[in-house]
Amino acid sequence: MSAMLLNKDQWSAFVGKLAGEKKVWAPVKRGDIMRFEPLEEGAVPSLDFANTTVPPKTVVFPQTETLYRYRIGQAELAVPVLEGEAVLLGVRPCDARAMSIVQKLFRWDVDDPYYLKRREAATLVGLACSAPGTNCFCTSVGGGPASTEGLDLLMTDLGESYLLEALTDKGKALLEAAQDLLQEAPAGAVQEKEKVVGAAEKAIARSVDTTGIPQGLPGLWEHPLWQRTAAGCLGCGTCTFLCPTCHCFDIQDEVEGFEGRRCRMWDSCMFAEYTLHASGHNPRPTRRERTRNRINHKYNYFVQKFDVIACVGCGRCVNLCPVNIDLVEILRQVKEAL
Amino acid sequence: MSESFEPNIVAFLCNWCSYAGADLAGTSRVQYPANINVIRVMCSGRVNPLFVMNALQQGADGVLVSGCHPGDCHYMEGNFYARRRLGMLKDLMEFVGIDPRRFHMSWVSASEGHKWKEVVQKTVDDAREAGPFQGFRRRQIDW
Amino acid sequence: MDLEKLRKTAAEIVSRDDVKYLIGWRPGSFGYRVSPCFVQDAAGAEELIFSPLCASNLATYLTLVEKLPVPRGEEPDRRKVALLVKGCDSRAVVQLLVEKGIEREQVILVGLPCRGVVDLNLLQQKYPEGLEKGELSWQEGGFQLIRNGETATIPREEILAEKCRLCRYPNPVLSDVTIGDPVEPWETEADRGVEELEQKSVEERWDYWEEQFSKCIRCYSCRNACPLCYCDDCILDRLNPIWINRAVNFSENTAFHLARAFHLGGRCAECGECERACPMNIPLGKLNRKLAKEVREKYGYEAGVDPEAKPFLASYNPNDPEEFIL
Amino acid sequence: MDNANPYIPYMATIQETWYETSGDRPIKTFKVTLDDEEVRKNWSHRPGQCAMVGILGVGESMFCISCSPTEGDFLRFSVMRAGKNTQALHQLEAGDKLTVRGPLGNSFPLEEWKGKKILTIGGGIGQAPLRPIIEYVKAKRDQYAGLTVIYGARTSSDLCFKGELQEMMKCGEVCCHLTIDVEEEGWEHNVGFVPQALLDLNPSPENTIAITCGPPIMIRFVLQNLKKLGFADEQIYTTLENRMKCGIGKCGRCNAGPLYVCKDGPVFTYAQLKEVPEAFA
Repeated sequence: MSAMLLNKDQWSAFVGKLAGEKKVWAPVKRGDIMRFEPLEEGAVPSLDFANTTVPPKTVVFPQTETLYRYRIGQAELAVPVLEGEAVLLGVRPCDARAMSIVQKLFRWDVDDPYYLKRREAATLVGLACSAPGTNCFCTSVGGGPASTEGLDLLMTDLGESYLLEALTDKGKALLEAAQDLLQEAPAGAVQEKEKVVGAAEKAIARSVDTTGIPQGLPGLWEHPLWQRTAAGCLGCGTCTFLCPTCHCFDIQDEVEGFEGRRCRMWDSCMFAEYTLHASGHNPRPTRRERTRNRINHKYNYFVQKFDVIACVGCGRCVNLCPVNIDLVEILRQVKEAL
Repeated sequence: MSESFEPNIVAFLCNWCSYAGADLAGTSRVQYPANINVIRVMCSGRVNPLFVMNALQQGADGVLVSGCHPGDCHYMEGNFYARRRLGMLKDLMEFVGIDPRRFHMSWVSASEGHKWKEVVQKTVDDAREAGPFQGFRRRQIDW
Repeated sequence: MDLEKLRKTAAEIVSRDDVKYLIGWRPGSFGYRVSPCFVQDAAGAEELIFSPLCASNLATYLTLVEKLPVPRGEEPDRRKVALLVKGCDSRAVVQLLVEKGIEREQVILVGLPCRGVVDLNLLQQKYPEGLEKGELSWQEGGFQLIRNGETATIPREEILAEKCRLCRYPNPVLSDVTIGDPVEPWETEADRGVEELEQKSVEERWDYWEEQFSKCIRCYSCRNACPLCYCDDCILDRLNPIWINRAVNFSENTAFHLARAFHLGGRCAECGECERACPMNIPLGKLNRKLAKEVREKYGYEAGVDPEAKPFLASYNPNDPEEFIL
Repeated sequence: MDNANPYIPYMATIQETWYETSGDRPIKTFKVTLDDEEVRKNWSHRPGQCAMVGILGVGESMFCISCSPTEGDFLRFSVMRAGKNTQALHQLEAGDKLTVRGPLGNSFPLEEWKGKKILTIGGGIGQAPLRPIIEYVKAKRDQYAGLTVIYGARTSSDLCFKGELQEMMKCGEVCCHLTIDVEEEGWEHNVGFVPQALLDLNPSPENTIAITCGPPIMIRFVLQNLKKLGFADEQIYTTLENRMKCGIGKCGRCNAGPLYVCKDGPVFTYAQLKEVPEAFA
């Protein structure tokens, strides 16, 4: 029950089966962009995409999350009840890997109950990449088109059918639930998958050699490359908001009449206000420091703390930057400067 | 919309004309709808478009801004600026689909108690026709 | 496009002692991308390009530079900044001058008459972007794409950016040096995007914008990319009072977009940067163009054309229209 | 801290408030007790630790707990009025409610320091995190070899805990040196900057721990002077502050290089910080 085949004409039945039991999130196209949304009844998601514009982190780490509600002048705090189990359909391996990386931080020392509860309630059905995007470089940072880290079930498109491999008990349970739609995978299927994945791996055109970067970054603290890179930076939050491993948030109180809530929302280290002290002092006063912090956080600090690079090579920041600030290019310059 | 719907109107009145006009309406016992919540500002030029948006976000079904007649501004020209600014806001709000009946602007002088009544009546009637403004409410959404 | 002349002029400008740097475009790191480039010396000028891919408005960088306190005993750097400007970019600079956001002596404008830039999304749809760099140039009736040694001709209307279809100022309205001959302004089409919406009912418009604004992730790249969003103390960053909550939901997003559009009312240079920078492809230009249109038609005012003009919202005409007033 | 959900604060009541300093950025001290008896009994903090103090409907900010656990089962916070939250805090009086989340962060290793001489060097509001050390050492006087306090501010009216410090000087139990930046009428103590006062005092590094806190520029010069006096990196401690939101190492903003101030700190030795270029930015 670990490797099964799903014929493509059974796809909608398979989705219907999952949706019958749990809330299913799947990539949905809205105009030119793609993001994960709860599947409407009867809808069948298309799996024909390179990757979503907004990473699936939104499901386990919503952009705005109420921590608790209260009434002004009263002491009771009401903690919202988190939704039940969810299935994420069509998660790319890089995004799933990002979740397991971010989880290390949310587990560090003190558990973050909101993130972890949502994460535990989510079953990740991955979709191996057969046609990687232009700026994918997952193989350079420890991932791959069929990386299984963080996933419960991996699907691979074999043309006529999908190969479904259960990776965890949660994944096995999904397969069991949909048993009557599946067939035991023939021996050749796994080899066929290897072929698809191998071709995808070859198709990844961008790469960066990360050896020595985490150790070398502190030595480049005052290097002119930061000024050079930051000069063109607009200081917007696109790269960080849409990064699957970025996890910084802000906590604010919002009040309407006598009702209030304390909630957290995504924040970006590219904003000046992010580190601004109430006194007016800012430890990172310009875009140079902020750009340097972004790269250092992913490629140095996180490595020091959790022994893994906090970048999965999904290429979103490269694709979506309005002024072509290219992470791979920055890393190449870092490497050169070492 | 049900007949019983009573709109919630926020009115920004300038201190020198419209507020005095509303006052006059009161002292002359002119009856006007009680749906109006008056916020006194020193000049209609003080009204930031964000005030209007915030009122709508926090539960107003309609907003009224009222000041002195052109040329009569206590500060000489405040209402001229307000006219440009809020005229543009009205265009913008209409363009994104906020019913134009939800936002009105008027000139009411200190002696126009009766005009004040008409303005309020029109604002309230319009907002009532437009119905409760749920779409934009802060609390209705993901609170 | 005479690149030789552009580079030579740029090299001359940056060699001057009173010039800090020149901001221009250079080829990006892959595909059709173009990066802003800050030329410090004559050698750096060799990188400069000007092509239909140079859509970004470099005037943004004039006000984006953080003003750190000058250390005691040091003089502030008063050197000029040189800037390559297309027609729309120059309008942004003019508007900055109108608002006294910058001083005329601070900038040197190198004007580039422009025959219209392309919409990257449209280009990508037609010729998918790969890692290999593509070069685009103007030719009679359209564009020429050179990629992997292959040449393709693309008709102008297929990939021309929307802002350029509507452009009325293809030649810089203000410049110190102009490179190349002035371009004959083309017949502008009707602004279909705005007109279609205007013809819809109020409810339909609300539904349309609800879908658009719901996509917003509030990364504020529209604000940051805009050359005219340069307030030191933006209402979005202020914590006291908080006009627009940080929470991302339809209500706050709508309030944000209304405020953003309104703050550009009578100021927008119609360079389309907000829309181009938006990662969620929200048609922000429609909001700006609608307001620009109202301001033009009702008040006879156009932003960013006359450096001596008064700012629209900081001036008035006693005879301004007031049909909407009760 | 509530272990199941570290974001949930405890409710607390203000017992007493008083102003430490006046001026355009006054400092007000709040004496606070936790409402829940169970929580109050189980609460234990160590000198140097912080807490998130908030007002429902306004927001939370991180403050160091400026009292030593030896003083009783209450908490003290000294707050300078600077931003939105502190402005709202300054309007509160005895009887008003607060939310408190903590204790957060690490603390001064006072157990390790037993038998040593303690030297605190503070500037302005930077005295607040040093006060618990002073109180703790005072309470366990026999376990420590000595206590010296150097404290400075811009003017005499900017000095916090002035009454307490003068009291200490009077009864001679603590060697206390106060300094202000510029000469003032009626001021009978030192005049000059804190780093200079440190040099003038010329304390011996032998068996001594130096702890410093204050504005970044002061810390930088104090560190220089401590090195001049022969202090080893491990003998120098400081406590940092940055903008914080979660207080538990999740929200990301308080990092100085690889160190999260809220979780790895706020107490660091100079040995830890000297490799971190951002630490005193």
